[in-house]
Amino acid sequence: MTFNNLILLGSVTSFLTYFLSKLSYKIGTVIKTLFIIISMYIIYGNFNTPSSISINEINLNFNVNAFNIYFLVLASFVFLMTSLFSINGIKKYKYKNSYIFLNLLLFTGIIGLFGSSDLITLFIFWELITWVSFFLISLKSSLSRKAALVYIFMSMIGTYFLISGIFIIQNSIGGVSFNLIQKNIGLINTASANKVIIFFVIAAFVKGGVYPLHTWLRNAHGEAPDNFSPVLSGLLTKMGLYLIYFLVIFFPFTKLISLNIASFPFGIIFSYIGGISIIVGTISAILQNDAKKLIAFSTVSHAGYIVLAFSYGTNLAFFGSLMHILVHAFTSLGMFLSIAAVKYRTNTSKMDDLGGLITNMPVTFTTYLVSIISLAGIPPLVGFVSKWMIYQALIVNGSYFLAFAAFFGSIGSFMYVFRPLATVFLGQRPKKYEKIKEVPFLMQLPMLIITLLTVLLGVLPGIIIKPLNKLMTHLGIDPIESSLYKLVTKLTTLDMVLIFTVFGLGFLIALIVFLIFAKTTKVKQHEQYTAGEIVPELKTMPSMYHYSKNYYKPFSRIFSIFPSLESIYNRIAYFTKKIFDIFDNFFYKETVNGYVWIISLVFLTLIIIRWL
Amino acid sequence: MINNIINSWVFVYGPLSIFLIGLYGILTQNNIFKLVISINIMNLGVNLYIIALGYVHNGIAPIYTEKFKMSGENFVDPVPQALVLTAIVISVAITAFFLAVLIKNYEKYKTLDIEKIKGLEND
Amino acid sequence: MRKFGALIIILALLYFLGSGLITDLKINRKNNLSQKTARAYINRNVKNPEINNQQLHGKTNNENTAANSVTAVIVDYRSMDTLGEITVLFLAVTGVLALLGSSKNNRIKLEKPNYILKISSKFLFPLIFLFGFYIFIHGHLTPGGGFQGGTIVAAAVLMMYFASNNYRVNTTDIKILESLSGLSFIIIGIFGLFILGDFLQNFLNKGIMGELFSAGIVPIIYILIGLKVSAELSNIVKEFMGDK
Amino acid sequence: MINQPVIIILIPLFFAFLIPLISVFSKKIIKIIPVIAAFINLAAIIKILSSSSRILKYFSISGYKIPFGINLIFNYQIGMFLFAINLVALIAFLYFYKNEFNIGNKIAYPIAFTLGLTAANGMILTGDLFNLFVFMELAAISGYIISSHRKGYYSTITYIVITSIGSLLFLLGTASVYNVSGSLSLNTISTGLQGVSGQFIIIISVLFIISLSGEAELIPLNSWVPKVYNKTGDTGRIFFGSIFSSAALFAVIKVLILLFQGSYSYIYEVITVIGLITLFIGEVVAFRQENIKKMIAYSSVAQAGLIIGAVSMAIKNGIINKMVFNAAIFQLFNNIFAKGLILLGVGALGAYHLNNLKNNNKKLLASILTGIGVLSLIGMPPFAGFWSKFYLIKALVLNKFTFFIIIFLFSALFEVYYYMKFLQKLFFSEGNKTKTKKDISFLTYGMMVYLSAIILLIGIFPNSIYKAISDIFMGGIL
Repeated sequence: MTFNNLILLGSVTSFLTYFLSKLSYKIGTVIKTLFIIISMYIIYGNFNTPSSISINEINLNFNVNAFNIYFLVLASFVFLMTSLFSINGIKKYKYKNSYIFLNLLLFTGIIGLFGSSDLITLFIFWELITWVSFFLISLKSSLSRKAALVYIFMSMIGTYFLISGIFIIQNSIGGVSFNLIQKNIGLINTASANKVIIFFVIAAFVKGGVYPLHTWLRNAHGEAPDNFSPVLSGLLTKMGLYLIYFLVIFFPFTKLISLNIASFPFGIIFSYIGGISIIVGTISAILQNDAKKLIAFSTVSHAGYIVLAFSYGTNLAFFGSLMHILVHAFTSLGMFLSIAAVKYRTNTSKMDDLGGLITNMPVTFTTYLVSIISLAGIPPLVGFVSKWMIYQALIVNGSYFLAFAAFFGSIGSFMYVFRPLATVFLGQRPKKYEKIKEVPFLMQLPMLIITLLTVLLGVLPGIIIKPLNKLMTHLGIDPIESSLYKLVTKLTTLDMVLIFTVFGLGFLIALIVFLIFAKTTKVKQHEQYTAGEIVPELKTMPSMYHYSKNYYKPFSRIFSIFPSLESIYNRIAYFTKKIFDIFDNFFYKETVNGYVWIISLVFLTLIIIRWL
Repeated sequence: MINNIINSWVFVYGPLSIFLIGLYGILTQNNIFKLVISINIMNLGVNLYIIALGYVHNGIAPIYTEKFKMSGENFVDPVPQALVLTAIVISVAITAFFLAVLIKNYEKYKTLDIEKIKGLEND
Repeated sequence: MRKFGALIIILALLYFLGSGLITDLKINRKNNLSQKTARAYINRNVKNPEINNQQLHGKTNNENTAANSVTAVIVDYRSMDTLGEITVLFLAVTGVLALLGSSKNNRIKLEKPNYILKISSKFLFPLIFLFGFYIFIHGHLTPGGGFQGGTIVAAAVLMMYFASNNYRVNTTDIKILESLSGLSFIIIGIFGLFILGDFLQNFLNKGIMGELFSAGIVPIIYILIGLKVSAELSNIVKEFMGDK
Repeated sequence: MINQPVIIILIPLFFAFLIPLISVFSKKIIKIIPVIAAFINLAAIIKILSSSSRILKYFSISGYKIPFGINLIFNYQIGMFLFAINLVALIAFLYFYKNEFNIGNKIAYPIAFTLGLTAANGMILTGDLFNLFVFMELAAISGYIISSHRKGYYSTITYIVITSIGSLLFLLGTASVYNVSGSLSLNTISTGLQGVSGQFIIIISVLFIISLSGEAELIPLNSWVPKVYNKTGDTGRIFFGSIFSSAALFAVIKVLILLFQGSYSYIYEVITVIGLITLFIGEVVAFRQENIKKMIAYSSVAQAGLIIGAVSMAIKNGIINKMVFNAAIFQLFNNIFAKGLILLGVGALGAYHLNNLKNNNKKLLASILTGIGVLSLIGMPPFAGFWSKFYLIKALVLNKFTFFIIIFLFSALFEVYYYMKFLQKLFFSEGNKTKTKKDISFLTYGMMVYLSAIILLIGIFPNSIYKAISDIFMGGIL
C-alpha cells in the first residue's frame, strides 16, 4: 500500500471506528492500535517512493525521505504508546467514541503533515490538526474547554502567518513543492525571505510553545484528556519545531543560523529566545501546583532547548536538537502517562491530595523516575546524550548566557520534576488511597516500553545516532562522529557503557547500604506539620496541611515580582473586549433615530472626504 | 441669473429640501407615527424631484390626441412619470404595512415612543 | 441640541447634494429627449428613435398604439416593473393581512354616521365605481390607468365603510379577484413568451391609435391591474377598518 | 422558448398569486405550495443551465431590444448561483412546511416566503436599474413580513425605517442617472455617464453605495440585522442569512461592475473601506455576543463586508483582478450553503443562547451536521469554506493587498474563536436548563444531511465548482 492510500484509509477508518466504538469502546481502541502498527509498517515500506492524492486538480503530494521518516516514526511511536495506554485508559471518559474517532483522525493528519512533500499539503493537514486537536482538548471538562479556546485562538494566529508565508514563497518561486523550493531558493529576494522566515517562525513558535507565545500551553496541556496530553506535548509541539527545521531545507543552512552573517542575524535572536524560553519555562514549572501543568511548562523549557540548539549553528548543536526532540517525546510520554495512570486510579492530579503511591504503583513510579532522570539530563539515560551535545556546542563556542540558560534549565528541572515524585509517589499515603492497585497490564505495557527504551538508548546511543546522521547528510550538514556506545566531540570522547556501569555500581552500593542500615520511623505527616497539636481544619481540609502545600514558597516569592506574560495577555484581552463592547453599543444599541444619525453622518463623511 | 436661481430651486433644491425635511423629522422625532409621516414627506420630495427632472421646457403631457398627432412633438419625458407611479405605489404599500406594524406595536407595548420601547425591549 | 445638530446635517446635505447634482443634471431648458430612451418611447419606434414628424394618432404601427405614452411605458416598454409593482402591493396587503387579519379586532364603528353621507353614498357608490372603471379602461387613451382607477374604486369602498356601520366587504370575492387578475397578468405574459418569444410581448392586433380597442394587450393588462389594485386597496381598507 | 431566464422569476410569482385562490378552497394545500414552487423552479434552472453559455448574455422582456426594454442578464455562472439560492430556499420551505406553518397567518407567510424567493431571483437576474429597485423593494417588503413572523414588531419598524431611507436614496440616484444618461439599462448607463463632472459621480456613487448597503447588510444600513435575526422565526433567519443577503450582495456586485464599469477608482476605494469596517466591526461585535441568533447575524454582516471589500479591491481602472474576484465570489457561493446549514441547525436544535445549550445525545447528529456548517464557514478543511478562504488569501497575498489581509485575518481570528465556542457549547455543554424543543423530524435531518453533503462535496472537489462560477461577468466588462 502506498502512502497516499494510507491517508485515505486513515480518514475512512476513523469514521468507521466512530460507529464501531458505539458497540464497545475497546473495539475502537484496538482497531486504532492495529491501524497505527500497520501504518508504521507502510511508512517504512514507502521510503523514497513519492505518491500523491489528486482530486480535482488539487494534488496532495507525499514523500517519505531520510528527513521526515524520523518524525513519522516518532509520531507513530507516540501514538502507538498512547493508543495502547488508552485501550483501558479511556474507561471513564464521557465521549469515548468521539475520542477514538478524533484521535485516529489526528493521527492521519499528523502523518499526512510529516509525510507531505509540498507546503500546501502541509498547510491542509496543519489546519485539520488544529481543529481536530481543539475538539480533543475540549472533550474533558469545562476548564479544558476554556483552554481549548485559548489554544485555537493562538493556533489560528500561527496558521494565518503560515499561510501568508506559504503564498509569499509561491509568489516568489512559482511553486510550493519542497524540491522546487530547494532548487530555486535563490529566486526569493531578501525582503521576502525575511518575511517568510518571520512568518514561519511565528507559526512554529505558537505551535511549539516557545517563549512569548507559549501561554496556551499550561491550560491546554493541563486540562486536556489524560491520554491525549502526551500527544499534545510530545508531538503536536514538535509540529511547530518541524516547521523550523523546514527553514533549513529552504534556506541555505549556514545563512539562516550561523552566528556572524551580514544580514539579519536570525540565528542569534532565535537562540536567545530559546534561552529565555528555557528559563521562563523552568521558573513557571516550579511554581505550578498541578502535576500536569508542571509538565506543560517543562515542555516550554524543552522547546526552548530545541530552538536554542537548532539555531545555534554548529552541527553538534543541530544534532543535539534533533536528538532532544526524541528525548522530550519519550520523557513527556513517560511523565504524562504515569500521571495519567495515577489519575486513572485516584481521579486527581493535584499534588496536595496525593502521596505515597510508590508501594501501590511500582511500575508507574519507575516510569516516572526514569523519565525525570532522563529529562534532567543525568548520565546513564538518553536525556543526557542530547543535553551533553548541546552543552558541548555552547561551551566550545563560548556562549556563556546560553550555556547558563541551559544549565539553569537542567538544575531547575531537578527542582520541579522532583516535586511530583516526592509528593505523589513518596511521602505518606492518605487513607483513602490505601487500596489503590497498579493499573491494568495494557496500561503498564507502554510505560515499560518507554522506560526500557530510555535506558537502552542512553547506554547505546549509536542506535539512534546512526539514522540521525543519515538525516544530517540528507540535509547537507556534516554528521557527527560516533559509534554504537561512544560520543566523540572536539573536547572529549564519552563511553556510555562505561558511564552506565559506574552509575549502576553506585546505585547497587547505595541500595545495599540502604537495605542494611536504613531504619524507618513512621511519622504521620500531619502530626509532623502541626507539631502534635490538633488543628480543627485537619479533618475537613487535610490538603491544607499537606507538606507539599506551598512547596517552593520562597521561590515563588522571588519570582512573583516579575509580571507574568499570561496576565499581561489576559489584561490585553480584557481591554480588547471592553473596546469591542463600545463598538457594539455605538453601532447597534441605539434607537431608530440613532441609526439614522449614523447613516446621515456616514453619508456626509463619504461625500466630504471625496469633495475636498 | 435670477432665472437660473429659480430654476435650480424649483427643480433641484426645492424637492431635495422636502426630502431633507423628512430626514430631519426622522432624526429628531421619537414618535413612531411621526416617523411614518416623515418617511412619507421624504417620498414626496423624491417624487417631486423625479417629476421635475422629466420636465422639458414648454412641454406638454405625452398623450397623442387629435391636436398633437405627430411624432416628435414637444412632449415631456414619460419615463419619470412611469417611475413615479411605481414609486408612489410602492410607498403606499410600505406605508400601509408600516401602519399595520404600528398598530401591532402599540398593542404590544402600549406606547409609540421609541425611547420607552427601547426600555421595554428585553434582548 | 439634537435639533440643532440635525439642522446642520440637513443643511450640509442639501448643499452637497444640490451643488453636486445640479451641474450635470439636465433640467428645464437643458432637458431634451434626443439622447434618451424616452425619445423612442414617444415616437413608438425602438428601431429608429429619431424619426420625427410622422403621424401616429389615428394610424397603426407595429410597435405600440397606446395614445398615452405613460401607459405605453408602464404597461408595454417597462411592463416588468409594473408586474413587480403590483406584486409589491399584493405583498403589502398580504402583510397587513398577516398582522391584522389573525387578531379578531372589532370593526371601527362611528357613533353616528353622517346622515347625508349615508343617503348619498347609496347612489354615489355605483357612480364612483363606474368612474373608477372608466379610468382604468381608458388608461391607454387618457390620463389615468389601472392604479388610479383602482384607487378610486377603493375610495368608494372606504366611503361605504364610513357611511354605514354594517358595511363589510366580502373577503372571499376579493381574494379570488386579486388572485385571478394577478395570474391572468402572468398568463398573458407567458402567452407572449410562447407566441412571439419574449415575456409580455404584445401578441394581439395593435389596432389604430386613439381607438378604444387598440394597443393589443395594453388595455387588457391595465384592466387587470385596475381590478387587482381595487381589490387590494379595498382589502387594505377592510383590514384597517376591522372585521368581525 | 422556455429557456428564457424570466421563467425563474415567474414560477414562484405564479404560485404566490395562486395561494389566495387556493385558500378559498382548502387551507391545507397552501402548506405545500412554496415547496412545489421552489422545486419546479429548481427543475427550470437545471433545464436552462443545460443550454446556457458562460458569456454574459442579455435577455429582453416584452420584445424590446436593449436599452429600450427591461432586460435580464444570465449566464451559466449566474445560473449556478440561482441554483444554490433556490436549493436553500427549497430547504427553508420544507422546514417551514414541517415546523413553522402554524405560526401566524396561514396565508400571508407562505406568500411572503414565496415572493421573497421571487425577489431574490429577480435581484440576481435583472439588468435594469429601476427594475432592480422594484425587486429590492419586493425583497424588502417580504423581509418586513418575514421579520414580523414571531411578533418582532419593533425590530420590523427599525428595519422599515432604515431600508426605506435606503430605497429613497436609490430612487434619487436612479432618477439623476436617468436624467443624465438617458437610459436605465445597466449596460448602457455607463456610456451615457461619460463626461460628467467628478462631483456628480461622487454624489451618485455615494447614493448607490449607501442605498445598496441596506439589504446587503453592510455598514451604515445594517443596524436592523441583529434585531431582525433575533426576533424572526427559523425559516426567516435562513431567508435573511442565506438568500436575501446573498442575492443583495450579488446585486451590489452587479451594479459595481456593470454600472460603473470599473472606472472611477474612488468608488471602489470607498467600498473597500466600508467593506473592511463592516468586516471588522461585525466580527468584533459578534465576538461579544451571548445570543446565538445575534452572533450569527453579526457574523453574516462581517461576511458581507469581506466579500464586498474583496470584490471592490479586485476592480481597478476598469480591469477586474480575476483571482481576487473569483475567490470572493466563491466565498459568497460557499456562504450560501454554510450559513443555510448553520441556521437550519440552530433552528432545529433550538439553540438560541450560549448559556442555555445542552448537549443532547438524541440530537447529536444534528449538532454534528451544524458543526460541519460552522467548520466550513470558518474555513477548516476538508469543507468547502476552507477552499474559498484559501483562494482568497492566496489571491490577496499574490497581489500584495497587505492591509486588507491584515484586517481580514485579524477579524477571522475572532470569527474562529466565537464559532468554536459555539460548537463547544453545542457538543459538550452540560447546562442545567432542560428547555427541550420537540424532536427533530426525519425531513429536517434529511435536509441537513443534504446540505452538509454539498459542503463536503465542494470541499473535496473545489476546483470544478470554482471554475463553474468563476468569471461571472465575462463579457460584461473587459
